[in-house]
Amino acid sequence: MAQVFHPRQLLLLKGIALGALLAAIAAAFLYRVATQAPVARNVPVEQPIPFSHKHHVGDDGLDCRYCHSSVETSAFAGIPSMATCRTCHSQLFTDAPILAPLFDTRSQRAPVYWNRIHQLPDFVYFNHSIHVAKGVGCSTCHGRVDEMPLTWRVASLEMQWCLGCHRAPERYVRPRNRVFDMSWQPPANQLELGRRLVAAYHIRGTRALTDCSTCHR
Amino acid sequence: MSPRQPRREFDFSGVPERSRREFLKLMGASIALASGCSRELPERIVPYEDMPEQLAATKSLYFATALSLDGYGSGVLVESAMGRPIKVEGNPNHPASLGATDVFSQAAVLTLWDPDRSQTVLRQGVLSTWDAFRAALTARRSRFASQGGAGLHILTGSVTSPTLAAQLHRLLDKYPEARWHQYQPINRDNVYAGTRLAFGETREPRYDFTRARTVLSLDADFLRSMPGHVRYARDFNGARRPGETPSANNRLYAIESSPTLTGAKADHCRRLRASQIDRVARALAQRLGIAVESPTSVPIEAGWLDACAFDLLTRHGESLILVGERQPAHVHALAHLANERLGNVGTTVQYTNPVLAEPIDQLDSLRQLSAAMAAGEVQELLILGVNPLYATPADLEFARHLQRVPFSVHLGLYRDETAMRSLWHIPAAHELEAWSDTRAYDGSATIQQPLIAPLYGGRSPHEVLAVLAGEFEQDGHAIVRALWQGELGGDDFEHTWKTSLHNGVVPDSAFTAEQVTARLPALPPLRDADSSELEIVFSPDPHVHDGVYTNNAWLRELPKPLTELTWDNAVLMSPESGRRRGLANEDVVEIEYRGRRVRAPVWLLPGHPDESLTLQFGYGRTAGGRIAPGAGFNAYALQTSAAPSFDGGARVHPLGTRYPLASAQMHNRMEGRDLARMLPLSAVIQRTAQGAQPSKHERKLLYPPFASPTYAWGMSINLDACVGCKACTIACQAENNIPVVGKDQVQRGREMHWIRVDRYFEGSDAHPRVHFQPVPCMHCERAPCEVVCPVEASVHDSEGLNVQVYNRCVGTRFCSNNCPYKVRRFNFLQYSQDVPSLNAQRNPDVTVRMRGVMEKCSYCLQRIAAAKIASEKEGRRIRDGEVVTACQAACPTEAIVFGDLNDPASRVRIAKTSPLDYVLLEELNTLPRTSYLPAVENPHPDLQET
Amino acid sequence: MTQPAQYGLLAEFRSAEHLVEAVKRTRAAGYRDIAAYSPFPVEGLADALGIKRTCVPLVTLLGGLIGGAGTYFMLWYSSVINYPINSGARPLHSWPAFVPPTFELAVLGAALAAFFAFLFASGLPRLHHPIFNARDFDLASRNRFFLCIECRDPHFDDSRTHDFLRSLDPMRLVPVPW
Amino acid sequence: MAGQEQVLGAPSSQPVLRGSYTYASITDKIADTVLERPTHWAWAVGFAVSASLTVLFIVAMSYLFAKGVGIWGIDQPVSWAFALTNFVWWVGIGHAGTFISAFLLLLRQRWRTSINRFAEAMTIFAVAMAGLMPILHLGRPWFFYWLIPYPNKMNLWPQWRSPLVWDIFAIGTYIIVSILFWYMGLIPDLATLRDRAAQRWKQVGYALLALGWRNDARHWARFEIAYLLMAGLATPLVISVHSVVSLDFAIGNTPGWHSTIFPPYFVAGALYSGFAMALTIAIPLRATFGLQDFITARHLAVMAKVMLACGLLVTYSYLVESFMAFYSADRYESFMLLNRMTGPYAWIYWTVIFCNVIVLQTLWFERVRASPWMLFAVAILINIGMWLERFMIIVVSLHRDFMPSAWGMFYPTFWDIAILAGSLGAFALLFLLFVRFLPVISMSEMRKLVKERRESSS
Repeated sequence: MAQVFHPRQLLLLKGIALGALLAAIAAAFLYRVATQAPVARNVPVEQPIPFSHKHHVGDDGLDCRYCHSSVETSAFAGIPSMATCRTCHSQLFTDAPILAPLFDTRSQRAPVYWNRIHQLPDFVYFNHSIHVAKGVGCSTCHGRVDEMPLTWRVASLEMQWCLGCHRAPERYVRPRNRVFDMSWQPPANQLELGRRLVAAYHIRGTRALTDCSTCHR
Repeated sequence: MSPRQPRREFDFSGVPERSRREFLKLMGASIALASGCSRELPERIVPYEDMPEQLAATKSLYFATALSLDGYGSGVLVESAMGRPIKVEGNPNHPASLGATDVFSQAAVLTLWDPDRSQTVLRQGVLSTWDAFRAALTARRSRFASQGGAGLHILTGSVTSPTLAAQLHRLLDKYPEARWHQYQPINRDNVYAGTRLAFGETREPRYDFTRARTVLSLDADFLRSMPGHVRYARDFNGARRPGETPSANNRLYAIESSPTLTGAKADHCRRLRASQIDRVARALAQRLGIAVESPTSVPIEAGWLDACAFDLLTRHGESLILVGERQPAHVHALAHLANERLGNVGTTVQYTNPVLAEPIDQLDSLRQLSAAMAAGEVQELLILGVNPLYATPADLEFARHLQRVPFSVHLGLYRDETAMRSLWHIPAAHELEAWSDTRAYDGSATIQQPLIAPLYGGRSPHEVLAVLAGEFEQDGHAIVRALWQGELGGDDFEHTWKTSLHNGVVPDSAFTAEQVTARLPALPPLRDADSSELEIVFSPDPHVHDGVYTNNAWLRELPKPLTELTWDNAVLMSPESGRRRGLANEDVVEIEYRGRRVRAPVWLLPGHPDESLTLQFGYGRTAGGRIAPGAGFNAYALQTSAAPSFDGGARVHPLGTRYPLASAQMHNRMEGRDLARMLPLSAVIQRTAQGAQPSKHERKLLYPPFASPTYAWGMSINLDACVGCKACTIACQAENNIPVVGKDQVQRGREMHWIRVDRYFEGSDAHPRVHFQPVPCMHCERAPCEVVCPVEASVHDSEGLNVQVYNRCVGTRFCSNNCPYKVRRFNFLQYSQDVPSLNAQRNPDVTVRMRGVMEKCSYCLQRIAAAKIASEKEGRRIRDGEVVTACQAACPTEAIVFGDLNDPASRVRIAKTSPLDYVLLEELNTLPRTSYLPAVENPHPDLQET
Repeated sequence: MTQPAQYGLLAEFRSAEHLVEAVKRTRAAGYRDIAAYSPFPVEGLADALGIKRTCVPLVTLLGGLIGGAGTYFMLWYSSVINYPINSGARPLHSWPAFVPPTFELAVLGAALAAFFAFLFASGLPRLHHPIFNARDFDLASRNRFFLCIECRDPHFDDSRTHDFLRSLDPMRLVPVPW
Repeated sequence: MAGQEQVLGAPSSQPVLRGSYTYASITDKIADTVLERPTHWAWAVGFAVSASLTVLFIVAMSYLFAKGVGIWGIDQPVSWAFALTNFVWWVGIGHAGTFISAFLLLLRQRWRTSINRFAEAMTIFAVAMAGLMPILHLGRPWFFYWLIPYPNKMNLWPQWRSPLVWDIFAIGTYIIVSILFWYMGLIPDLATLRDRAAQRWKQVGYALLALGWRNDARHWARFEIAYLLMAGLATPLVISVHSVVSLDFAIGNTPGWHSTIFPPYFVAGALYSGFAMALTIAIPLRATFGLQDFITARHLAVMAKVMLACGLLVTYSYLVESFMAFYSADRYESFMLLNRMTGPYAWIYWTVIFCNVIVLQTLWFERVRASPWMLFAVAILINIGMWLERFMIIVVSLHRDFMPSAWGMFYPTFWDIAILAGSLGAFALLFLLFVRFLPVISMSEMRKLVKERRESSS
């Protein structure tokens, strides 16, 4: 009898097998990309008004709460009203074209649509006020906003990321009076400090903090 | 957070139409996300133009106002989330509520957001504008002036609103020839007539059940349907706490012509045809020493009457006889006289000025109107907030006569039957959208404040009347405020006004008791005692009432008390009467009465008097929204002005066809299982004396328990207090974004209610014992549902809650199979619709579930979480009573108690220490956190119920 | 590539017994690089060829052990260490519940091991082999029995081996070209 | 021998291989059914029918994914019905194949040789159908992989205490092992087909699948050991699989589910229905392809006997179940049983008893065992009976459990039926393709059988 396959055909076959393998890997990768958060991480997000936290916080030294006024009282930190912006910008850079939308909102009642950067799924119930009250600093999750000309997202906001802190809060908490301090860096003895703070702030144990009902309702 | 953010960012009040639409779109999109828990889409954040002060907190705010039914107001606190009214709670300051609500108040928010509401002015069914209408009306005002308003007729429902009454009176002064007619399908005619018979003047009887030890109800459903019933239910059960003070327990005798919750809760209940109750009343009056000649034959055994009379007499000053609105005036009068003889006047019953501003005989008023229309005397007819083309006795032929009215105006929430046939239709503002005022059963006035600008530019009757009176510039706020300025006057009016708004009650506005002296009325001759003719009894539908709520999906799907029917009405008759005619449930019959015929499906209801039919109003609509028309049958089509409440001489002809009905409970017997317990009072006293038995929970467990170190949430449900009104069910639906599934799904047994109220019949079909049992999730400590869940979607948290994680659920439904209580609900299809206005009603703190996931009672987890966060920010524990579940809040009788079992002083802990406390299916050893207290019957020793 | 022109000599027999006999004699004659082909497993043929015991059973055992132990560890680690969750108040380490998955994956591990060990031990897959060049070799999967002496055998000498195989009186004797 | 072929009376006395075959003739006969024989009309008809049913299956599944499981009749309290019934039924059918090929191999049963190949094929296709059902019945089927452990962003694992997770492992293992076992046995035959294929494309196809098998004595040595090991693994596996399936119910607390006898009860039931299906397939198969010489009356008779044994075990389980229900004095248990016998679904209970107990008794008679078509009828009835038994266990237990207020009924919809019929169609389609493209009988083993018979005869 004769050989069914010529060696060259064998080579082809091997090539095909390899291709199939690569295709599978590529598919898996694509799936992962497809299921990523809507806003990419560490990429500055364009906004209708190129608002710079670096300028307002870093240079002018505004306190977070001046604009995000409800961060200590409610689940949502609060997006400043246009009026808040105009407290300064009725005087400053009033004729700067980039600020035009700011005044259109009043004259033409055309609201500004900010592009959302930190976005959680609908079934996740995050509450700013309690985190602030328990000594979780802004920069812990939002990064050095005071160094961002255009704001971007530093945290993955995935469940495993949340769990990282909920399983070991002592590694992240800071004294309440430093919560809004952008420049705060965990000290060398963070763990030991953290444990003291966890006790002092009555932060619940890992079991309670990792209950499904803590974040999902 | 995402579905909530855009709402939080959006200033609702005073935004132009366009942007509110955008807002709704936005929210539509975000809810769509909520239901599709897969990949998130990018979102936008829309900031406020100017931050409203209160809303800056982005927390829910509560506003006190009132919602009215048949004119009678009940105080409520409405939760407003970012300017959207989303939930109604009772107002603790309000005498008619004391913090509780009935099903109608709970459903009000759905009516508010109902996308089917009328949204534009219509002229002959064609789109028009408010200005056009105003112009048209103004054009006719010259004629009013010249002719003193002759030909101008105004038809309203029962009016308790001082402002509206004042406006109408001003108008009548201005145009003396104009006429104001009042007709509410469910009205107080017989009650007022009764007081006129007894006292010579119109009075409003007001009852005090806290002091009543013996109560006799003659066809009066004071637990469920008469004005003030929420308060009455509370008081009645307040005086009935065997666990606490057994000796002070009360005893309820009920005689009813159509099964009601009052009869179901009665210690002794007799079911008679409506016409027979007169006879019983006389026999009883005679036993009470009132000089009426005793009827020859009485349809109740003498022993029963003797026992009842004995209890009434021995409880001198602590007894109470009350008569239902259905019964004729002289029966009321007899009861008033009896109460006086029994020394109850001033203690258990008081008589005040009528709550209705104009306590006329409404049926007569309607007769006059239709006569005037027939005679062509009516030039202009303003119909304010009622639907006479549907909801009036058939023999008055309102629809036909309306054609002779050249200028007819209808103000209503829906494009209903009347709207389609009137010249003009004006969309009405919902009670939560407009300024107005109303009085409660005891006369207390509440100023109704709007929570939101009218969604569809609706108008309140005040505004329409203002136009009619030529007071153009007046808006609702100005009109109402002006009146109260006059009423309250005083230099500190501003303060009184503010407190009235804040508290939801105008200070000292309740009516004071009037002195009365009753006299024996002239009694009409009795009807033939044993006439075997078939009677029909008209009554409002338990949930859609006289038709005002027919388009309210929550109320339509809420299983009706006793029948457990949803979505339709049916002719109720006793199983015996059905058997005689070879009728079974769902058989269609033709009812013939006074030459009119109506076709309707039959439902055989145990405890219904024989040879009597109950016809409930509110169905058989032909217009008024998307879900209102086409269901059930129209009982008004048989109602006549001669006998609007009940009458004999009906006939039923089986048609041999069937009409499927959707009952939420397929099986009505307990099959000897120890589920809803009921004990005689004697047993209760004995058990309480013995004190706590060795706890049932001390038993061998295979595995060590998981501790609940911080809080241990638990619930106790008092079956004795539960009257089966289902306010809990609908409150839960409003709070937890529970979808409506529709009739076909209910027929398949797929209703979604998280807390259902089981209803069991025990004993004979003629005289059944009725048991009610609210069944939410038991939150078992050994939860069978959790072990079988393959993906940890059903798990326990550290506070002992059995939590359902919707976003983790893949929908194997094993948990439901393994739940012995069958309290789990599954989204077999995509039930939660994505309708912008309905999305606006959704509770932002509760995930909207998508198809394919399991859901169930969460003990209002969102409320627990809110309280926890609040308390932790203040560095304290949650106080007892700080977390109130939706069902608990709504319950009129405080049957549901919820709290922390780790707190030895908590009410729930105390309730559970009662020796009567028990759990469902204890033998399964699931250790439920929800437990029950048994119902208690307090029978007269001489009477052995069958 | 420089290959010798020939892979070996192939003798064809009618019966299994004949083949076994032939193999024995060939071995006796000192040939070692030989292969026998039969349409079904022939008893005694393996011994005649002196095929050593195979590693397949051992690998299977290991596969089973790894499958089982690995699974049990995963179950224990995930539910006790990584994310302890109270499910129906069962102990975090609910060993009775861990038995079924452990057993199943032990079997799976063993089965996979057995299959791939078999392929590996028999040098499969190998789609191209010189023996297929031999005339009528397809009958090896039908009704004929073959014995092949490969050229690389030190004792192999074209003519002598040829004569030797003849002496076994095969039905046919053919060269196996490369 | 020629005379013996006429005798039908005593199938047990017949050989497992009739006629006088040589290595060559037996190889050719079997191989030709795949390579040469023209399409049989019966095959064509069957193919048309099963293909159209498969289309229905695909339509039903697409609609299901689009709308949700609500298109079925399931409700509260009966939230499991057809899908799970099909699942248990199909898994059960699978068991016979593995039992024949693995368990009987260990027992060195020569009669297994000619039926193990198609029985294994039946197993694989049946388990494939079964494997679909749990995924189809999910509320959110696109998340079925959450039942499988894998590293994920949520740091979550399956909930190992749930029998459904055990199922995933059991069924997954079962289908993989079955395929390996089947494929391994096929390799030598694939080589035969490679060597005998006339058309190039067939030759290429078989060559690829044969992996270059050379019938080398070394191959055979490894092969025999590995094959035996596989058999040794598959045997306990097959027992475990239906035991785990039974735990899906036994772990639950529903009266009628919560029972310790379930594992053996289910395994017996599985073999019972499995052998029934094997007969349902074997009898038309041998007729259509003229394989009476290989699948002889002896085979049928032996299978019938096994079926009888399993059936008696199942009957015994019924008895024990009923006895325990009353002996336990458990209100819910005894009610459950009474409800089965007298409730709204009583007709199902009595049909089950008729098919699985009454009809079974006919197998005591040699005449029935000897007549293929009577066997066929019995087998069909038992298939139906076993499906209904699973339906009874699942639905009739669920529809009335603890809380009378929550009692309900189950009414199937068109889509319930469509999924069942569709899965039958898909199964048949796969099987028909199998008989067309792969040898339904192991040629290498038959050659061995020829040799053994030679030795025994000489």
